[in-house]
Amino acid sequence: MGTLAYDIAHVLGGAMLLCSFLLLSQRRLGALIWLLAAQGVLLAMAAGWQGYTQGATHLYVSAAIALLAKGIGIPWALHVAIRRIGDAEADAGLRAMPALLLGGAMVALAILVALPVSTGSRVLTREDLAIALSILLLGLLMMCTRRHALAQAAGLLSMENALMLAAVGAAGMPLVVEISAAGLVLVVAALAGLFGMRMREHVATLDTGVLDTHRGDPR
Amino acid sequence: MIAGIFSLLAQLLHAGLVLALAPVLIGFVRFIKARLMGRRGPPLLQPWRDILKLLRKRPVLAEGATAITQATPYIACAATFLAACLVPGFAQGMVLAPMADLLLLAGLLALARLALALAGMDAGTAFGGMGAAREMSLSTFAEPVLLLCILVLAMVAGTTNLDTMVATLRDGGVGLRVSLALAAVALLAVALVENARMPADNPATHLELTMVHEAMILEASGRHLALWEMQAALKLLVWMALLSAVFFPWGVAPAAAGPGAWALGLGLWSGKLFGLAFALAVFESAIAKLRIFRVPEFLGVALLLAALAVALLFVSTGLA
Amino acid sequence: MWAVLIPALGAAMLPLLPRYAAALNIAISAATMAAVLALATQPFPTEGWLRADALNLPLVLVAGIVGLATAVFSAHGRLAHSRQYHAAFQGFCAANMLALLSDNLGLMWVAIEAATLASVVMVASPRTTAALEAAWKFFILCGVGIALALFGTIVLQMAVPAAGLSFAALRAGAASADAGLLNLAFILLLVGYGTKSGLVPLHNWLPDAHAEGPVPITAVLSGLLLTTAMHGVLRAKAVVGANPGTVPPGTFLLVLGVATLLLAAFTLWRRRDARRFFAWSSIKHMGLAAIAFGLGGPAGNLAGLIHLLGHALVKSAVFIGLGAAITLKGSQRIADIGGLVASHPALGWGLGLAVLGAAGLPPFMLFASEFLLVTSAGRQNPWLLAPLLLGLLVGAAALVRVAQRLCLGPATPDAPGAAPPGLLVLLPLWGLLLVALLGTLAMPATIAEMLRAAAEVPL
Amino acid sequence: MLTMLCLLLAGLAMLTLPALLGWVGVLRLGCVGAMAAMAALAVLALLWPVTEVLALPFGPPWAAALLALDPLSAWFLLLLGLAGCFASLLVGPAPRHELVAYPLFLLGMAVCITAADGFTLLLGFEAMSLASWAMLHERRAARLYLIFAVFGGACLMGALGLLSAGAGSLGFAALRAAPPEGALALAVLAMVLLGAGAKAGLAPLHLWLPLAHPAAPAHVSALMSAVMVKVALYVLLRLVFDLCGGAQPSWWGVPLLLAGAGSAMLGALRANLETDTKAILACSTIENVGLIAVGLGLALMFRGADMAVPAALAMSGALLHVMNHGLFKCLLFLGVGVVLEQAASRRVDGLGGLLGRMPVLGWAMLVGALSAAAIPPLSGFASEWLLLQALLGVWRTGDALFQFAALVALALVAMAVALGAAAMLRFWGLVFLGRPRSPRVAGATDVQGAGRPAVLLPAALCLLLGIFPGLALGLMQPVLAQWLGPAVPGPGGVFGLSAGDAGARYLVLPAALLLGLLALALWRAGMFSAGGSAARAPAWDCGYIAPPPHMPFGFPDTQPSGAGFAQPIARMLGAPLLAGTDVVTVPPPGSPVPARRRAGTTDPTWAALAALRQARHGLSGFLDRLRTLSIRHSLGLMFATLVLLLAVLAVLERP
Repeated sequence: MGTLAYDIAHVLGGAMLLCSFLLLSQRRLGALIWLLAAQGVLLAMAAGWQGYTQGATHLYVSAAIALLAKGIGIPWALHVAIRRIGDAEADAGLRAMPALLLGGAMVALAILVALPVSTGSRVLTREDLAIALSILLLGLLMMCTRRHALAQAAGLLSMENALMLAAVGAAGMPLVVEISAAGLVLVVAALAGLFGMRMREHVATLDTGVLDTHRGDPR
Repeated sequence: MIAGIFSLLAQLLHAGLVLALAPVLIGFVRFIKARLMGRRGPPLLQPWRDILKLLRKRPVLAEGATAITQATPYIACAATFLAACLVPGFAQGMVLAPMADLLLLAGLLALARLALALAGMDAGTAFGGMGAAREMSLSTFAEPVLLLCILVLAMVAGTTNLDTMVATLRDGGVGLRVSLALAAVALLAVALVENARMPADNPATHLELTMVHEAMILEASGRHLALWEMQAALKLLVWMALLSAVFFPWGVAPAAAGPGAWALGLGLWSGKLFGLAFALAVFESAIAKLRIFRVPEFLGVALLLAALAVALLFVSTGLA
Repeated sequence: MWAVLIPALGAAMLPLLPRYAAALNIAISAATMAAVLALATQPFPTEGWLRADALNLPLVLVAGIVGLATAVFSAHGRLAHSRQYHAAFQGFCAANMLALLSDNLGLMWVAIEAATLASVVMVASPRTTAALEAAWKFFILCGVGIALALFGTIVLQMAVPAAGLSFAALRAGAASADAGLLNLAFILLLVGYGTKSGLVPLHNWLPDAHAEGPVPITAVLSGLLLTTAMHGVLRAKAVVGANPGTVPPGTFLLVLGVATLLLAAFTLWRRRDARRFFAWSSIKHMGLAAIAFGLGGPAGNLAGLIHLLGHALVKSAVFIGLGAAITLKGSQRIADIGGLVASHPALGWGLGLAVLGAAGLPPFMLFASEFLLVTSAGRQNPWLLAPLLLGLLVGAAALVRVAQRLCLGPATPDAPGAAPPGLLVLLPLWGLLLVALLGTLAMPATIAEMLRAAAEVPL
Repeated sequence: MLTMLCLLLAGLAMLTLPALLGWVGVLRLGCVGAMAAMAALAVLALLWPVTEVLALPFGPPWAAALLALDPLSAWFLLLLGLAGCFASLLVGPAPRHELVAYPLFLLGMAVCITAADGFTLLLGFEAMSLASWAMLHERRAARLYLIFAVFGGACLMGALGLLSAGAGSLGFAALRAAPPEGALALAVLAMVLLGAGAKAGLAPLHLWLPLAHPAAPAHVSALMSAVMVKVALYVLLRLVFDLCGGAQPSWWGVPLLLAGAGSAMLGALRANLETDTKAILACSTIENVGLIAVGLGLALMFRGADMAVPAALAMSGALLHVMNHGLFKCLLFLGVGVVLEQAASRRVDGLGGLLGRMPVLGWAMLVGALSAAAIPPLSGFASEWLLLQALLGVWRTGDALFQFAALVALALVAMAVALGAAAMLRFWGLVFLGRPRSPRVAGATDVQGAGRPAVLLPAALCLLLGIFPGLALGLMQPVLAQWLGPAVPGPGGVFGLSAGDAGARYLVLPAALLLGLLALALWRAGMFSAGGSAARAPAWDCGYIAPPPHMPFGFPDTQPSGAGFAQPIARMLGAPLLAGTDVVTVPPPGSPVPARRRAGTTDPTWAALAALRQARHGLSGFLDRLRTLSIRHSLGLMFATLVLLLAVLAVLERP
């Protein structure tokens, strides 16, 4: 049972990691949102599996939340937003190759930090930690490299997924974390949309780089 | 007891001699200078005659002159006279000996100098102010040399008390004549500047732009002028007595030794004084006056010599 | 815990009563203050996930005071009638109180998150592009930071599964926990909460967020939010430091603190915008606090705590006075504000004293804390003195310069129809200064006792 | 006695209320009373030394504030009491904040002097700076002043921290118990020299002083010059002489000695070149601080060399000069204030001939100026005699380093003393002698009311201390005993001073008596000699024509001006040392245009300050680029930080 649980959890986590690699290299917004949805669903499955293995019922709840919010709700909202704004143009971030290379480096670092870290604690936790950390770093990397507001929001979202993954992996984690994370995610999406609208009014694009010209106290 | 009386008598005699001798010394210098220039020259007592004549005249004060003009001659004269009383002459160990501190001596001369400068500034005339400014600036350069010479003497004699110093030097047992000689030269330079002699100032001239001392007493007249003349004479005497007492201390009689010894000391002392006066006269007629702004260089050389003397003493004390 | 509930209810209630919003706001803050005082009298009560201890009680007290002062100031000027502003303000206060008082690190995280969102809304409210840019940057950077902090919290939970994120339990269990996990947790929490407390190089959101949006917000942002975030870092340090096997967390804080201090001290000299100038001085003070906590030891921690309290009081006094001056002159450029002493002596001297207090001059609390900091630095780590004194001197010189620009000299013209500073300004301004003065010389024995006890925590 | 002290301090604090309400009379009366009481208290504490330490009921959050009144504190408290008493007499109507700041200024100094732990010391120190800053009138001067004060405070904080490395607490008793050693002690010395030196105006940290002192009202600049810089020296004494313990090496004195000699020289030279009376006095303050520092350095040297007697000589010279300078500088500044209020000018070129109009003030200030010029038998000469005797004794240490340092210092100090005399003569002479340079001066009337005691009492004290220096030295004995052990003999005596070794004595009392008698005798003689009383006539002035009637006081240009009087020294010393410029434009023959002379000097230390400012500007500009990063780049910065920290962690955790 232990090995099986380990393998399945590992496979799910790995799939999520793959998703965020794709997110990193994906340039079109629509595909980006699909990938987010996929990652959300994977997260839900991972949460459910953890609930099953740990026998913790409240993890099922969080799995449900993840499925509804991240797998369905938010992608849909983003779709709507994009349709309203109507520019799904390719987003000039890093090119695919260097982005993937950097991502690889991040994963290496995460493993480097995580593996020696948790010797002594349960193997499952350790794997989850490594994967979650690398997903987190990839999401952050994505936020740094993308200029499009929605792309940045997507990066933030995948970071949240990483958090949830780690949270469900951590035994005995009180429910408070999932709720807060979900709340955070909702607010994130809402605000991102809000900013999107707002920016349509002021600056005629979602390119956040334009904002930098609007800072007070110039040199 | 008897020693106390002797020292008191010696002090009184010394004071009287100083008072009487100072103008004569001035007269002597003028006489020699005249002779060297081929003139017959005034009699030795001419300065005394001038002073007495001036004393009988009433002073005329400039409008706006304050009590400063009236008070300073007395203060300056008193300070210089006190200084003259402190310097051992024909005898050492007189009543005021414990008071004869070299720094106090310098202080008294500074008091006289300041009084003179104040008198010069009182009327608010251009030349008085100029003279005062120049006098003070020159003293600025003379002071370090003087202090370094005092350091030399203090290191040789172990004290700054002039009287003890003279006794120590006279009784010998002091090596290192080299640094003493250097200090002597430096002190001579200071003496020339302090007394407004060549090459710093020309005591004979009244050509405004070249004078320092005379400029300050331009407005003085009557008995005030007499006192200023007397003060100048006393100052010259003080310096000569100082030089002779420190660098030629031979034959300075202990005050307690009694009149016999005094007579000998008296002879030697007057010999030293007039010898120095003669040397001064020769020197002054031999050289020309410096530009006022060249005087610092003159004193700078003196400072160098004094510093050299001190350094030599350091080395020797370090070796010893 | 009424201290949290009252402002929360107020936040919910204010939108319903737009007419008396300002007065109600003040009343709510006063009630909160009363609740806080009542809290301070009982010996460390614990209720569920909330717990008052020696570390957070002084901070809560100061938060109450600053909140009250700012609420009074908010009734001055244009803002007085915008209800969503007052609602957001009370919401912010509630979240802040919750963050300070919560014993459960997860709850604390939620509260800080809420406080951030409330302040983002308030910063964005003017809807100019500059405000928008500031708010967006604020939101993105702090959002990421918050995410990292949550990850750190989760890692803590992994390290001490039994604790259920209760601070006390975590401290108890940390000694036997796995050092590697604790290290990782501390790094994440440091970067996360450090972003919110404006440590270099995580500081870039701070000056613009402080400089846009309504003026009173700046007072609470700089006075309360930064303090609360630093309090979060402290909690993390306390937990991680309890395990001897970890990499000493102080070193990381020390490095970041020195970088913060120097960068801020030098950047101060290039500011022309008054609010950004003082935002940078807040960054500088956070750096000083970080250095103090990084030094650790009873003296260092005490210095850091006093510095946090003093900074909250003095800096909110500065921003209140500055806000009044800005509304008076109609501009927030330093060049446009001048000669306050000549035109409005009470305001001018109050602001001048506050600025000099921020420069670390007596008789205000920052002088005491900087004295203790420098002396303990000299005692524990003499080499630290060089950057410390350099930063202090350069920063203080800049503050002195600006204090003279603002207060002395000929008065610049007032904006037409500007509200002259009345009691609504002078009362909070001088009141805060008075508290800061008392805190230096005559701090109540109980509070001083608490501070010392909190500083004794082996970090 | 300490409770008395606390009451006085509380009283001073209370005095801010009448100040706030603008009751000038109450404020003046209260300050004078409190300061007089403080002086009396200090005398008592010197006669019956107090050893216990009083813990105040309040203080910083970590400990109670401690007060003590040991002889050293009492000596400086005496100076504060006297000078404060005289200065407070001239408190007049002023802006509200200046009235409030004044008692706080006094309070700060008193607290700093009587503090017994590091925090209280520095609290008083900084409060003193801040309160005096509030009373400055010129913004640039005020800024420079406060920045230098902050610098000094920061350095002193560091010094206290290093000092307390051994001892846990900052109480002086604990610090005394664990003196620092080796490099640590050296760092403490450097820090204290920087900190206290910046406040005391020791070169090269003196730039603020000639700007700040003239910028304050007269009674404040009197206190700043007479007491505040001394408080900085007190801090130096307390930290280096007292708390660093007696085991420090002998060469510690050398930097102090050289810095002191240098600033004495520089200050005296600048005092000869300034034309603003207050600036002249401020520069002479730099000179005197330098002289005191020379004395302190010598004291350190001698103690290090285990030569107690010369150490006592130097120390008592320094402390006596502290008192003397405090008194005569207070007198001079107050007098200048009265002159300013009467004649409406501070520039020497706008005054002149005031002795005839304000005789009382004039003679009182002459006493002050002469004792500042170190003229026997006034007070300045006594202390400088002690200092010079100590300098002349350095060769006995037998160490070449000290000997040559002392040689240099002696030359510099001698020049400084002569320059100081010249400066004082120029100051007093140009202001009080000659003819008025403006009608307003001609209409000036003498000092009245509270001003009279304010200038007459310090003048009387200058005379008293000049003729009976033994009094002051007797009071000072406990200080020496506290520092060098009770056995050491002080140089004071009934008739004057004695420099310990063979018979070098300054018998001031007999000298003064003889001087007076001789002058009196000469005067009588002059009276008896025929000729009678003096007549008046226009000044001859080498034949200048009498001025026209519409110029009752003649052409101002025919009088020496400030710059003109300074010209010889400016050309002899200013040109080489202060980068002096001196351009004389002579019109062609026959043209009626007068010849013009433009002269100026710049203190070389300004260049250093400018270089520092330049470096700061460049660095801040460079660092400011970071601010313009876009959101993404800021995120990148954050990301990089996280990655870096994680990498560091990974490296650190390698087993």
